[in-house]
Amino acid sequence: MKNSRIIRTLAQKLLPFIFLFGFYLTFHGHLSPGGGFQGGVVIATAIILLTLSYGIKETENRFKEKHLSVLEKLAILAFIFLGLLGIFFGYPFLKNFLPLGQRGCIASAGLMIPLNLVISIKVAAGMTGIFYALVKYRGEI
Amino acid sequence: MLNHLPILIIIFPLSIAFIILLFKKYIIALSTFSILFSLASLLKFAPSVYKGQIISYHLGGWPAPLGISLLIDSLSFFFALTVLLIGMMVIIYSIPDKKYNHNYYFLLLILLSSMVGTIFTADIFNMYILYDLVAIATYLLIAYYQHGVALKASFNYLLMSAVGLSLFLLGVGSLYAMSGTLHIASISEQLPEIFAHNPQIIIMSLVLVITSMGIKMAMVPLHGWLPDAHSLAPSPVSAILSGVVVKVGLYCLIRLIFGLFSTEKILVNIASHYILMVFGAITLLFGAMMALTQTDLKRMLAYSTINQIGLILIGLGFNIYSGFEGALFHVLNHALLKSALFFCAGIIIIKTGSKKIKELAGFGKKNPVVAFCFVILSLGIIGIPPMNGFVSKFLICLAAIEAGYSILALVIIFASLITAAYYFRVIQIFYSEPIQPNSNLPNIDVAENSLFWDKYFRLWPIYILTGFSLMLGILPSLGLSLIRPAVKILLLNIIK
Amino acid sequence: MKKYYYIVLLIIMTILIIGSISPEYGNPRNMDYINYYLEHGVQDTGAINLVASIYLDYRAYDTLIETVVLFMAVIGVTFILSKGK
Amino acid sequence: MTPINISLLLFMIGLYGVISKNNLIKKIIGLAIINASVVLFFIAIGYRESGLAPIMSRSEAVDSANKIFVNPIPQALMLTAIVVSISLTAVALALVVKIYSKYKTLDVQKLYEE
Repeated sequence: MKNSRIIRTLAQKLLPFIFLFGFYLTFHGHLSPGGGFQGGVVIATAIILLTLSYGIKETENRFKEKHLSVLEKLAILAFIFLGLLGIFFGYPFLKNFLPLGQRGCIASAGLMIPLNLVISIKVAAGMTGIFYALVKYRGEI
Repeated sequence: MLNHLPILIIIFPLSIAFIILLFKKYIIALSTFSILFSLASLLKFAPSVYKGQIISYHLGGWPAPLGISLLIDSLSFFFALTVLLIGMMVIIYSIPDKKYNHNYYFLLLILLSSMVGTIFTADIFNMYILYDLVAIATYLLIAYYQHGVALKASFNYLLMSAVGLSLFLLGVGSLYAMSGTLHIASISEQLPEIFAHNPQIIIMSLVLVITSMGIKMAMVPLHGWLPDAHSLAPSPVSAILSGVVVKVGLYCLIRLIFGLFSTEKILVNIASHYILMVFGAITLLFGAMMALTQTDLKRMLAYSTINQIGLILIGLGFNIYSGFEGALFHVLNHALLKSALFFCAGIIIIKTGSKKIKELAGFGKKNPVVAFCFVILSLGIIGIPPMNGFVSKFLICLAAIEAGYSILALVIIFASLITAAYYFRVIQIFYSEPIQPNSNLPNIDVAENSLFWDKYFRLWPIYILTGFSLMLGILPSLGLSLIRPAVKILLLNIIK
Repeated sequence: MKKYYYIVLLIIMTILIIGSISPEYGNPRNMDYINYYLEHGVQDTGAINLVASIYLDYRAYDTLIETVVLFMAVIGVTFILSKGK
Repeated sequence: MTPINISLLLFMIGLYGVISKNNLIKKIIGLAIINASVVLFFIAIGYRESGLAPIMSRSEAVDSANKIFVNPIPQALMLTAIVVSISLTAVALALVVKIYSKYKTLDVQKLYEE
């Protein structure tokens, strides 16, 4: 697939906004519809757009597969650690022990924001991992 | 820290599995340590569970009907103990094989921790999600060797069990539609008045649960995936598949039928027990018949699993004390015997280089110890007196006569004769002279040189499991004392 | 020939399942648990979006298991597709 | 035809696709239809006449007592079920890609006749 110049420049310009939208969905997960999963998938589509426009080798050296898979495992261990954190304070597993903050603003839902962040990192790294595996197996793009 | 043990039993092997993937070092040490930790913390509950206490752990600090809660009573304690015991044996068995790298141990640890999670949860949607994790781990373990045949078997199993799990989700949805909660205890409280208002939705969700768990347990019309999946997987994987993964489906069925559907609504009770008995009998006979015609050793063992699952279903279907006791005792016996048999099959296939029963001639002479263990274990499966298989089969036949279905007792004895037929056929070939030096077929499992300390790590699980089965056979009161509190849980709802 | 058997079988299953699972359309019969979530959801978890509060706080264990399921899919795909063409 | 009946009908159509189609990819599509129908089934259970999305008002002042809200629990459960169905489809497609590279055919008849 010859990467035409239009797609490349467009992708280059659009990329930061897609990332921004992904982070918006993640951090407003508890305020508006959205959350960790949707934010992660949007960030993954940004990386996939990069692959479509610039080809696998370009994105490979920016988002190395090894780093992504390590990030994924760290994200899940962080999720479990957040749960275990509750146990250190004497609450049951996965208890929302952080202060609940003021209703309506971002820092308002205690443990849910870090959980959302961890999930979106995991989903973004996971979806790109699957995309890399499928692309590399076919080896076309 | 002590009162957080129920969740740590599940979470600790899960996190060790991810740490193994990250660091890829000390794989075997870490995995054995995590399973031993879970086993030890599970045994810590033994005294209180034996006294009949029910330990519940509310996740996230929310009371029962709101959040998810874990429930350890004697029934889940018994099943979790079998899971972790056989899991420990499988890990020891797969140590010497270098082909099993960090991915294998990761999948095995995830499989074990999600099975224990499925057993402990008291929330039907959580049971669905954890059962899905068990299923995905089994697909990947079956397809571990990437041979074309294993991929086909894994894909076939994936399709059937994905449909089964969607049926289960429909059942969960209809139960939620009627009761508003997902907690097993609070649903079963509301069941009588729902049943009065709208009986067919309760019966349909019962049917959905039985079909979906039937697929997972390989009840006869839904068993198509089991022979391929269990025979083409690597030997330790097929050991844990046949020994334990099938039992988790059985556990979910028992937990839902006797925990949720079996309120004093007699109609729902009797209908479900007839279904269990009829399908159990068909599974028993079908499994025995098909096992006779098999030429591949592992496929024969897989069909023998279907055969024994049918026996357990019959035992459950009688709805009386000795029926449950025999069935649950047979769950333990079958787990011990069948996984040891698959361990022996693994060694046999490596040593003789072929899976076909005909080419196993003269194996008895080459290494008499494994062949001798194979003989003892098959005696156990058939149900010959000194072995534990006899005790549980005898209890189930006793229950059959007690419950008035003496025909089923004859059916069980007839099926045991067929089981004896196809096991003795294999044993007879072991000790017969090899007709022609068996050609060195390209064995699928593993090359000879990739085994180190073969003597210790491959043979010890077989000895331990055979020893356990013999011990349970000679003094069955050991096993029965473990099972009696569990049976009280089952009968609690029915007598009430 | 086989296809007719499947069609007949599925029609019977459809009639059975639609005939039985058709509760009076709308919410579960007893609403007290749902009303609890709607009324106390914000105070307990501090989140405005109640769906997020349920799957991140009341049933966070589900979400943990489910991220592991997604991770298993990633491991599965990379593991199956990585061993050579 | 209430959405619940439509979702059950969709379930049977997906089941037909899984059972009777010979091509492996079509079986996976049937599986995806089944998962979609189960999601529709759950959301239809949580539906309420003229119910609003279960998102409360940002500030305490606007009292949300008089508003009718749709049941949030099935939506939260379906987030999990959708991700589960994605991972099932991903693993199934990876298996099919590998089966095709080994057997060069996707037809079930050729693959499974021994």
